[in-house]
Amino acid sequence: MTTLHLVRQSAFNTNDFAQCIEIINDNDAIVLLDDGCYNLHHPLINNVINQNVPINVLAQHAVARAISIDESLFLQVSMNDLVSLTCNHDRVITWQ
Amino acid sequence: MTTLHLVRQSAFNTNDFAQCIEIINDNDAIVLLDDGCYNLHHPLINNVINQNVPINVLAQHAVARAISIDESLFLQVSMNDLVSLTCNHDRVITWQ
Amino acid sequence: MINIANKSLAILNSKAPYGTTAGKDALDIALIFGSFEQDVSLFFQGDGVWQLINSQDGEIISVRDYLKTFSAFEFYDIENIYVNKTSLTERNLTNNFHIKEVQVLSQSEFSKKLTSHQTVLRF
Amino acid sequence: MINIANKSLAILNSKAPYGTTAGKDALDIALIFGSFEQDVSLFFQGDGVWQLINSQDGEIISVRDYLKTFSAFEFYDIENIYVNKTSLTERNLTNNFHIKEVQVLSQSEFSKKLTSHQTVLRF
Amino acid sequence: MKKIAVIITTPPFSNLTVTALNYIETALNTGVEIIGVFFYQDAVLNASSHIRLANDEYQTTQQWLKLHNKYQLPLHLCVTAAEKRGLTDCNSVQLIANSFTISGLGELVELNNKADTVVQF
Amino acid sequence: MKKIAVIITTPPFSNLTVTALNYIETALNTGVEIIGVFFYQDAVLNASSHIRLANDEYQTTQQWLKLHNKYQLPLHLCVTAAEKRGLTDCNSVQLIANSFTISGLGELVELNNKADTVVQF
Repeated sequence: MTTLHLVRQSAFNTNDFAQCIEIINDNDAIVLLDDGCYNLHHPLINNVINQNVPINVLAQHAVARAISIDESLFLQVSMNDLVSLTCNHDRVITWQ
Repeated sequence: MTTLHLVRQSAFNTNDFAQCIEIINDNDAIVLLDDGCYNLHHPLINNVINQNVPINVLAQHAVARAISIDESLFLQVSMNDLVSLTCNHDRVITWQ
Repeated sequence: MINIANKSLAILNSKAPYGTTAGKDALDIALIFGSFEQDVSLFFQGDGVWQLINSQDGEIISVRDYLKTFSAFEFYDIENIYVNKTSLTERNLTNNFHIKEVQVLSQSEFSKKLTSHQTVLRF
Repeated sequence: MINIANKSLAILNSKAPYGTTAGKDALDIALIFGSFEQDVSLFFQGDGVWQLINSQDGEIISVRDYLKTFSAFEFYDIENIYVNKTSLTERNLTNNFHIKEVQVLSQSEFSKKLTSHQTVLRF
Repeated sequence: MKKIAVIITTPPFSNLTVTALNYIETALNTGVEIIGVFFYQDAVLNASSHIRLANDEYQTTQQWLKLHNKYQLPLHLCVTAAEKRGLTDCNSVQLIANSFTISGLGELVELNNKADTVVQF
Repeated sequence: MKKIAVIITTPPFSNLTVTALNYIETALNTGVEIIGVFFYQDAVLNASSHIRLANDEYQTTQQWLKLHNKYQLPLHLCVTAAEKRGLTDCNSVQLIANSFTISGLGELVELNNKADTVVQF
């Protein structure tokens, strides 16, 4: 019973990402999209990395914002992948 | 040339109050109103207290939210007082 | 896939009561699901916990005080109301709520309970 | 009181460029004030600093990329563009901007410059 | 007495708008001159003549009308922001309340220059 | 194939809505069944037939119409949220685009029960 977390807000601006981290479980996965891409620059991303949760980043949304993705730590995904991810998890929680 | 800062957001939710604190000068004044009243419970309020900036709280807005005001640290103000404050300062910056 | 006749819904409240309409909009969903005899639970995290705090009075600031409707949860068979203990502690708040049935959960219990529901909506 | 014919305006940008329309709404005000030959300065703080970062491309996500209009500031006599150094540092950003005239200010300089304007609007 | 201009950016169903209304009414009652209110961003919905709120909710649009009638308070609507939100007057369809003046951002330039202080809500 | 229901809460001029539209179109293109889209809160403005955006901006409302026509995608509008924002059909005035169905929150109960997964945007 795993959860997919869609993070759409910058942690520099709102508390949504911090609240997501409170809820996230070991077998969950996370997607950074929209302004959630800015979290690649935020210290809180290290909490998620340390928890060994897969961190997906919607590539187009990061590229539009001139945010580079370290492929050793993060998975670049397309909108097709996002559709698959939402289908392959038991539930989706959107943090916006 | 003093500035009145109107703080309308909770620092638990958004970064607005933190940004206000970056800008505030010694001769300024601050008003907590709307969800800004929640900042009376936030650690950042101590930064403002330490700066010796007058902290006004719109009494009705705090009472509606069941937030008590320590009168040794904060000034309870009415809407009449808020009107006077906006007239008595050189400019108003709204943090919302 | 088999359609489940009554999928459990968790509503996660993250906003303070009066500054936005999020709390009221979430409540409207909860009451409709309740009146259709659906399995619905309410969760309060972050500034959402302010919605449960006692002695508030929205009428002072001309809000129709939807928090008063919380007392009707029993009538709608909404019995599962959970609050995140960490969010209370961060705000220096005690367990002084305006309704009775609130369960204060540790972060891990809160997370576990939330993700035991089939659908989660967050407001 | 005497009315001042040209009151200086500071626009304080606090939001990232694409997630909300705040940046575009602020820009529209700046350009109108510029076209009326008013004294207008732009300030970038918090996530607002992302509006200045080089190599963005809103068209990838179907946004009409209003950031490109920043290159017209000279034409509108908008010459004072200030960014908060602390906000850049917090985001691990360098001074790599898509327009030339940006002045990076320390927190105290930024505050002093902002409050030297008669009107401050924040978006 | 000081001359104040007000910019509103919040919609009619937001309690933040109620705060702004209370501020304006209090100012006018105490003799402060509010030279105009400029409605921008989501605030343009305050000018909609088709808003339907429950009877027991705060009737924001009636309150703007009241202040307009009692104090001749100028209410300026940003037309671009309004059109973005489906608020337009065209042909037989009238969506904008009579108490509001359809304006552009140029009006904001004028308000800024005429006012001693601009307050954003 | 999975059945997905989508809830939208953001207005037509928000880029967050563009993301939701791209998600839905991609899902439909790849054979995922979107059983319906429910428009709540500020998202009800997506149903306005009077929105005027600049030509070079993303034409959100046309995109909804396209998906509705091409895939018979059901678009459900929460009537209470719509009325709060001045979006009503009454007498001669038609403000709601034909592609949208006027619904209540009861529709959300049905979507939740019919879908395998509900995605909120």
